[in-house]
Amino acid sequence: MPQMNMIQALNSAMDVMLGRDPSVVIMGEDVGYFGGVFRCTEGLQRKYGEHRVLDTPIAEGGIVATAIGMAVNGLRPVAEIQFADYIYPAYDQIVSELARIRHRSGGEFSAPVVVRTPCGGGIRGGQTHSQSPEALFAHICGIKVVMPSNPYDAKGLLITAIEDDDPVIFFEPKRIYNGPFDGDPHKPAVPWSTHPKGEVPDGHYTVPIGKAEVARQGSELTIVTYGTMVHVSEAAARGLGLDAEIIDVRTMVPLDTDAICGSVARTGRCVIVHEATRFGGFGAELSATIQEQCFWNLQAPILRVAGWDTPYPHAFEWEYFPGQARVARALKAVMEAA
Amino acid sequence: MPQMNMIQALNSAMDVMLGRDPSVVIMGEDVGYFGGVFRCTEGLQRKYGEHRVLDTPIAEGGIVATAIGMAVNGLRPVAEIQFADYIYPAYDQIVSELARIRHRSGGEFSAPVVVRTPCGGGIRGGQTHSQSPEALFAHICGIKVVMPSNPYDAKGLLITAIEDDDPVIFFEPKRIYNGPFDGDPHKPAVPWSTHPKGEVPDGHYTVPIGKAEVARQGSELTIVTYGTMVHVSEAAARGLGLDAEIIDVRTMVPLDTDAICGSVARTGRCVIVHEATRFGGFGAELSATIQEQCFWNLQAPILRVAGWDTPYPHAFEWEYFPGQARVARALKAVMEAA
Amino acid sequence: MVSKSRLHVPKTPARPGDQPDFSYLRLSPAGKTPRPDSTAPASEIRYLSEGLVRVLDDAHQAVGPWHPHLDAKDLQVGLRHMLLTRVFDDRMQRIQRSGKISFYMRSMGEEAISVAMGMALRPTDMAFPSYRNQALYFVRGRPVVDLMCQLLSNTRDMCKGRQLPVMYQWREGRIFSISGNLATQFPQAVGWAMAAAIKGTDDVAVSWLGDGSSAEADFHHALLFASVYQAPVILNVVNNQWAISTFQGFAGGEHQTFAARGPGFGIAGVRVDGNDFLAVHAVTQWAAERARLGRGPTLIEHVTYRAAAHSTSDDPSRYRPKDDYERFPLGDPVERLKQHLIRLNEWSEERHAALIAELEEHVAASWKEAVSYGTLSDGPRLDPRLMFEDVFKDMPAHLARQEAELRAELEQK
Amino acid sequence: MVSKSRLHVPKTPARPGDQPDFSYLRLSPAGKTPRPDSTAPASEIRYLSEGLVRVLDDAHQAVGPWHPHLDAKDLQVGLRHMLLTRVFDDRMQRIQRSGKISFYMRSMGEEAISVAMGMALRPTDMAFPSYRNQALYFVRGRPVVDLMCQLLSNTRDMCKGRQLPVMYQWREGRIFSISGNLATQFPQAVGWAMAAAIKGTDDVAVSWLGDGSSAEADFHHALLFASVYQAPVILNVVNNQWAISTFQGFAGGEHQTFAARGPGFGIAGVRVDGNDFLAVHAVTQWAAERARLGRGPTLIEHVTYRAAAHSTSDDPSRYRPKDDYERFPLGDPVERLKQHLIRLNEWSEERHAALIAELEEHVAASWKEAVSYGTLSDGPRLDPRLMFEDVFKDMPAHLARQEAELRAELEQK
Ligand SMILES: Cc1ncc(C[n+]2csc(CCOP(=O)(O)OP(=O)(O)O)c2C)c(N)n1
Ligand SMILES: Cc1ncc(C[n+]2csc(CCOP(=O)(O)OP(=O)(O)O)c2C)c(N)n1
Ligand SMILES: [Mg+2]
Ligand SMILES: [Mg+2]
Repeated sequence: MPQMNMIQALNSAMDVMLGRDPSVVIMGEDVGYFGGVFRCTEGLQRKYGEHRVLDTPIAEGGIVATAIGMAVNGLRPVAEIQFADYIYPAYDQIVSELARIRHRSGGEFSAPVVVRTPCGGGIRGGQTHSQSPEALFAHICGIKVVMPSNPYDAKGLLITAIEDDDPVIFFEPKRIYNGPFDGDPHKPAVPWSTHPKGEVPDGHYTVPIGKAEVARQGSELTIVTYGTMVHVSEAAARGLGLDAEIIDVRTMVPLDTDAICGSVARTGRCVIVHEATRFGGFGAELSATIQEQCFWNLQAPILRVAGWDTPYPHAFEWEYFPGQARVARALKAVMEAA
Repeated sequence: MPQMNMIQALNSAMDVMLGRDPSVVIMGEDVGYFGGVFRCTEGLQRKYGEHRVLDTPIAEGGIVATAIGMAVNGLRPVAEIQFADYIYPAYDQIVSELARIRHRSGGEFSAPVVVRTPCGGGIRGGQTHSQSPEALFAHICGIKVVMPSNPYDAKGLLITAIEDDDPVIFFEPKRIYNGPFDGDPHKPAVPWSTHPKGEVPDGHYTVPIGKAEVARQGSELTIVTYGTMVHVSEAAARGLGLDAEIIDVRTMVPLDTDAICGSVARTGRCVIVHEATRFGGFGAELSATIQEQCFWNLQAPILRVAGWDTPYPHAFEWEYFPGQARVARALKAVMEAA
Repeated sequence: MVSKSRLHVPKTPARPGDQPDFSYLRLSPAGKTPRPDSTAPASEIRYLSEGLVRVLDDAHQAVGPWHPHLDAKDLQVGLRHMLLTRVFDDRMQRIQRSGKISFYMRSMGEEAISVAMGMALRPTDMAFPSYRNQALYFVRGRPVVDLMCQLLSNTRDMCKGRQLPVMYQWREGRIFSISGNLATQFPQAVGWAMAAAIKGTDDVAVSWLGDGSSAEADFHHALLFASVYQAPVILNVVNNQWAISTFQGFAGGEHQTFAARGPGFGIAGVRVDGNDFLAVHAVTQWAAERARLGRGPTLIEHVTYRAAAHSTSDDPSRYRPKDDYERFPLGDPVERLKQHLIRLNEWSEERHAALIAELEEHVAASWKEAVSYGTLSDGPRLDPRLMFEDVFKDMPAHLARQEAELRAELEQK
Repeated sequence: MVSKSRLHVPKTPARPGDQPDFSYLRLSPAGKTPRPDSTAPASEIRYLSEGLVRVLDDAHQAVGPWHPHLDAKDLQVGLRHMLLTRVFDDRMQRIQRSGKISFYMRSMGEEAISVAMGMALRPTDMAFPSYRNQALYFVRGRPVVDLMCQLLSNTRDMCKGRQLPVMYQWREGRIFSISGNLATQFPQAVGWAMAAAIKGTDDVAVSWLGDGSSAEADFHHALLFASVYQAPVILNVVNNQWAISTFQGFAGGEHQTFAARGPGFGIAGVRVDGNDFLAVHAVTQWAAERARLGRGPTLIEHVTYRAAAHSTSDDPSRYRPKDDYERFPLGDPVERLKQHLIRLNEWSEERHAALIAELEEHVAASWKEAVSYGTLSDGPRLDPRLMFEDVFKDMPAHLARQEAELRAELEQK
């Protein structure tokens, strides 16, 4: 089986889909000749031509708007927003248009657009290259929201997203583009080739949207998390020697409530971990849902571990980042509660 | 004491502040000569001139951006976005700029802008004149988020917002502009003059940002709510003969966690009610926070009553709206749980 | 501080009580603006964006190089569509007043734009309309009753009860769904046109927005992407002088025409008398040919006047002179085409009156049929649970749960 | 499907391995473009937006009506600021490579723009810069060491450790904070200018963005609001031909100049040789006078070239010819001003070399001082809890709780 990092896996997904489906087009800032600032689209324009892999003006709102128009005309655009921090100029077109077209038109029109965008911090990007805005999309009805935590899922989910007839916002945690990251910036970088999920088939396969995955089975408590934090959470639980069950949410919308609540109902304890700011973050929805469904099983309050409610600060990146220590504190608190 | 509806109260707040502080300016679509499509700025341009009450182009992003520039130059702009559904074109300027300027500039610059915008449904407005997007702002650190439920608070909070040195997003539930609304559209309209909170002083006074209010004292359970839903919740509890404590959140950010959790800790039961779509809504944050702090006091799961996770449909407005029946079901469920 | 303000505030020419004043409108006589070849480079035809293309002169004759030489039959069809639109609008307005529909928006005074453009385009060209292009539906053959069912949100509502009145769509007729959010359709049309080019068809996309809406970012994105990729699209600014209460000067019309935004991006810009059916038709043909020949986009500004209130929620007597429209120098598009046809001996007052009577009857009969499918308050009704469909193609579990909750709620009643 | 595509895709003139090709640049000789009165109506001076204002000719002489007739002293000061900027940039670039700072962006090739404009403006005029206007800080007198402390996020960092390197701000010096989000500052500058007008001062706001950034909605909002309210603002597009890997044709520069967007809104547009210190100075004076006289905004396009990589994260040899800059027909701004001064007998190679040596020493000494206040990895460090301050003016309870949590976390270590 080939080894791929997440960038290669995403590239492979687009390559496969460009090859299979002539209606697929790739568009975005610097994605064409250059292959993207993170190299996710490298080589695709050379292979498929500049009419299927389009460099665009720097206008996120225009990118999404024209992608919608293309989709209405039968194409399947995959639009890259260079950083998730720069998705807001496209917010109106996503919220008021992309998410609504099927519903408001009585089902007559639809716009199967995929919006790919790198998110998350830990790369010394400061406040405008580190954000995790998934909650701002999960609250919007009519779009699916996805965030993979490894190369295998990244490719399978991106193919599913491109084939999906609904619009999908596809977040890519850039801190783990090149390898899993356990939250310790001082350790040498680990490549994906050392990780089982770095084995990625060359051809077409899918990973379903709407299904969470048990990243690690366990019985003592449930950690519900996604993206980079799957790896940090695993390390934190390992560090404490806890038999934690780790649920990788993978899809925020539609949420796999059954898998999540099933696990918490069994373990009776739950910690939610994400990198986004805490207040009103996606962890709130997870917590509220789990509490509603698992109230009688809970043996301790559900705790959330998240980024602080401040912008992501350049100099204090590792004090900001919800690393192993912060996760471990919550795990201990939940285990000790009685 | 004068009687005012919410429109008059808001108008009075702006009138008072235009009169007191020469740096206050009002701006927005149709707010000048015409006095606003909801008449909130009626008469202000005539009184203060077209250099302090500005009609603007239809460009919400431009309105907020220029308001920021004005604020940086010492003015205190109060910008109206005609409907909250149309705030998204300004989302980037609000999230990336307005909310961040003080922090990113080490405190050197700040932009005390107030963005007023009517929200909520129940006026046959269909999917683009009915939205309640408060959660999309509450998750953003660096802006305060306010939603009054009556004329007295509306005026006092708006004056506080204009005097505040931080930016404030000020949501006005338009369904209760003219009178409190208990959720029953078939009953004759009730004017604010019949309500104690319709008594509004003429001059300057403030209501603090960051403080919730106990709209009704009670002991059997706590309803945490805001805006129009305060009145619907009161009616629902009354209908069931429940001795409910009703907390009017008033300020989403900063949230008055003490008041909310203090009440739930006492009653042991909690229902959260808002009109916005449920998934990832502000109710999720309320639920998560209450669960964390009141876990050991809770005698039943916290339930959320909210708009369905669909666009607000024109023909099914009252099936969509979380009215008394839906609230009552949740109240009963929480009271019966054991 | 105030007294010293040096801020320029655009002047609104006339407010209630004032004499109407249209001296700000840069007009020119019919027939005077040259007609360049449709392949002319944008840089050589800038005069089109600051001039005014007109065909019908004050004596109701068609003159000059833009004269499209249409058959009288076609003109009669155009007149019919315009009149149907007006009759329909009037009736719906009155019905809204009676409370049977919640909201309505007329296009009175602007009918020539949608009708002439609709007729000059091909049926395969894709329209991304604003809320004042209802006439397109008539041109493309949608029965009146279908629009009424949308207005009523009844059991035959094409939007399945989800949208505010006037937010029609028609996939088969190639007319896109309307958003309540202004201007969003403009860059979408450009994307549609880009896709047409990528697919190698010669279909054209067409979109419309108002003078006020041209202030939105989407307007900029549309022009920019259209310019960069030379998309086969016709972008229209319907400058009806008002955006609710706000004069077009506040949208940037004081110092420059809206059509001139085009040349600013290297795009052909054309300013046309929007109340002149022939001129609009001719300009549309020109722009469509240009697009199909691969010469890129055109921005058209239609100079017209919003004769009616903004919507049924609006009362224009609060912000402009009551007799403003009567003094509008470009007249009324229906009247002008009618007089032109009469002048051609292809029409008469009698035929006109008979046509109106026929259309009124048709609209009345259609209304009768429409209400038989239900209204907002009476008669058969769509299942409210429809609101959970089409949020996604397949209903996810959380919506199925909410649907079940609603079912329980409704059964309890 | 693909083979039939009719979509126009802008051509990039030269890619790695190609001969540099600047034939697309519309140039004109120095001294040829007339200089209208600064109060001339925008409609009468459109030629400025498609021509090219140049003062320094190929023989390094100042010629023509835009010659600003500056004192040699001022020119020397300008040269000094430009050289300091270049020396500073080079040094910071090398330091980034060594890992001491996380990121850097040079302005090489574009120094004349910030320096000449900074000098032509008043200190009370407010700047809303992009990330390539660092020279403004030197013109307005901010010590080099202060910028270095920002780059290091150290204990004297004006941003308190919160921002990526180069995102300086200076309230006292009237230079606004930089956003990572492109173009947002443009309409903010217009708002600032509107407030200046409302307050009745004659201060001017000035903002800059890149050719690529002009595609953003904020560019449109800036032009529109500036036009509507005739705001006293100078809006600058620094057209350095590239936006990271993307040629300016993709920002709409293929069919029309960027300056021409101005006349599209009825705003004065001026295209200037951005590598010509004298021309930039003259155009700025003209635009500032225009603004102060209440004649409204000016959009200036500076034709220049991004000689360096986009940032330290970029490698331009992947997307453009290695020797592109050497062939750029407008030359290098430092070299051109130097030669002009030499020609005036006000400068020499020796003085030039000595100045560079002096500046290098100054920069080196400043660096030494800067690192003594800490670096990202060593030495004194700001208290991380600073991140909780300035989110709001007063810290709300939830942030105080989080601050306490972090304190506990740090103490545990
Ligand atoms: C994004 C957005 N902002 C504001 C509104 C409210 N609104 C609806 S119509 C209108 C005026 C539009 O004027 P114009 O574009 O000139 O079109 P006209 O009504 O004259 O045809 C406004 C402000 C809206 N629907 N969408
Ligand atoms: C809203 C937004 N989108 C994308 C980016 C990523 N980005 C940073 S710089 C840049 C290129 C800007 O090019 P240009 O405006 O020409 O400025 P230059 O770098 O040439 O000075 C891009 C795409 C961003 N910072 N902000
Ligand atoms: Mg209009
Ligand atoms: Mg550039």
